[in-house]
Amino acid sequence: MIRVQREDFDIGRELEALTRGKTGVGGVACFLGLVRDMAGDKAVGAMTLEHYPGMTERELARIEEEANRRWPLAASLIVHRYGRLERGERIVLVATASAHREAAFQACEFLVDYLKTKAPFWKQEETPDGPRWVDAESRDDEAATRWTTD
Amino acid sequence: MIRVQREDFDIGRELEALTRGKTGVGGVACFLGLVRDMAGDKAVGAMTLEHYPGMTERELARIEEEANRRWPLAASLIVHRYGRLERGERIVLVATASAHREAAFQACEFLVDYLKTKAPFWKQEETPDGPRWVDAESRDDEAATRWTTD
Amino acid sequence: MKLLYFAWLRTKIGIAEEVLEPPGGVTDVAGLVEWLKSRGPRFADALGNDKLVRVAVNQTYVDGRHPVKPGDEVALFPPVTGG
Amino acid sequence: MKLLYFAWLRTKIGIAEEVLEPPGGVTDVAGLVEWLKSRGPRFADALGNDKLVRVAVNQTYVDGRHPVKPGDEVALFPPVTGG
Repeated sequence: MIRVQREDFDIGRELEALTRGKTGVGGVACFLGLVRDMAGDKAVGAMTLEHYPGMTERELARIEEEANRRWPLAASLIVHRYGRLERGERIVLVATASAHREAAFQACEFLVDYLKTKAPFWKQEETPDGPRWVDAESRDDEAATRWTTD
Repeated sequence: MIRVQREDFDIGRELEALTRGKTGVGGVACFLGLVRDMAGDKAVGAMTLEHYPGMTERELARIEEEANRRWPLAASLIVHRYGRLERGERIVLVATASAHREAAFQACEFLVDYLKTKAPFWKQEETPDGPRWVDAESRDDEAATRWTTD
Repeated sequence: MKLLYFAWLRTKIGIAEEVLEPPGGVTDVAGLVEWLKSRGPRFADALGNDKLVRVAVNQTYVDGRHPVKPGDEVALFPPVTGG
Repeated sequence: MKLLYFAWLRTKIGIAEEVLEPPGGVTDVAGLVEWLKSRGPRFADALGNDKLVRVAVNQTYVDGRHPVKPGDEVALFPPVTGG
């Protein structure tokens, strides 16, 4: 399941809903992304996440389908927020449930790597020098390429 | 931080406590282990987790220290339950917080692999044929060996 | 054709969204970007570095050879930074 | 010396914990396990397969050559299955 929303989320409730009734699930891997206070050497006060409504959902759904094709998942979830977020706030939750932990961990990392390189979100940070668009990190692209098989 | 307890835990609260005030944290990787309903081909009703009080805490603390030596973690947490658990119930939570997700994911997998091969817990399942001690999976040992550098 | 600009492409160009029909000679994404750059210094500046421009046609990533036609939704944006 | 047995080692032997002093010839873990096996069929059965017996002395994993002495807490248990 994927969700793009302005509101915060409750991780406990999300994971409970994800695994409820799915008693074949032995392990859930998850990733929680938070607003960091340092970007490079600049202190960050808060940030605003812009996104491309419509395409964001399509990309996340496509990435999730791909993960489910590659690994035997009982359930998966991506919740990504947009709008203005203070430092320390939750940005994204990715969770994958499987009978065994290896599949859950791999699928979770795959989802995080891909959403960081493909999902149309952009961060603008509030710094002491004014707003600043975050540069894409080339190592995110590198992280995503490890999943390419050809 | 490590905790060995009979009571359930609230993942949202645990992760919030883990990252509170640590605004340099960009990513938290976590693993949630649940009681599966199938072990091999046997339906499992519930299970009882036996442990070795004292040594369990020592081993978990040792494993956690090792993870913190290997990766730049802002915080880490292992909560492991013991006693009788129904299927679907939470058994273990492992969480690692870091400025970057790669360290968080790797440390989390390391902790899970090691606690599955080193922490003195034993599962006894309730099956239709009576109680049955779970056999150790050799692939857990294999998973743990990938972290050995020599 | 509906054009959408995001993030610093949007702030550099100064427009979030516009509806227009490019000249008949514009048949693919590369041609569209070249034509947009000719529309003024803000466009030229924002779209000057090919490596930093991603294009989606009808909400799907495409490369420069992808055709564009009337009625398409074409989005231009920098490399993404979510997650 | 305090001896602890866990999981199916405990259920096979039928004791969770006992305090005793092995004979003077028992100086290391391997010797202790051999002597325990000689104490009866339940011990022999539970400890019969070396590969399935883990030993901790004073709550730290050790191998067969590790010394044992009066006052030690020695735990014997099968491979762990937590997590």
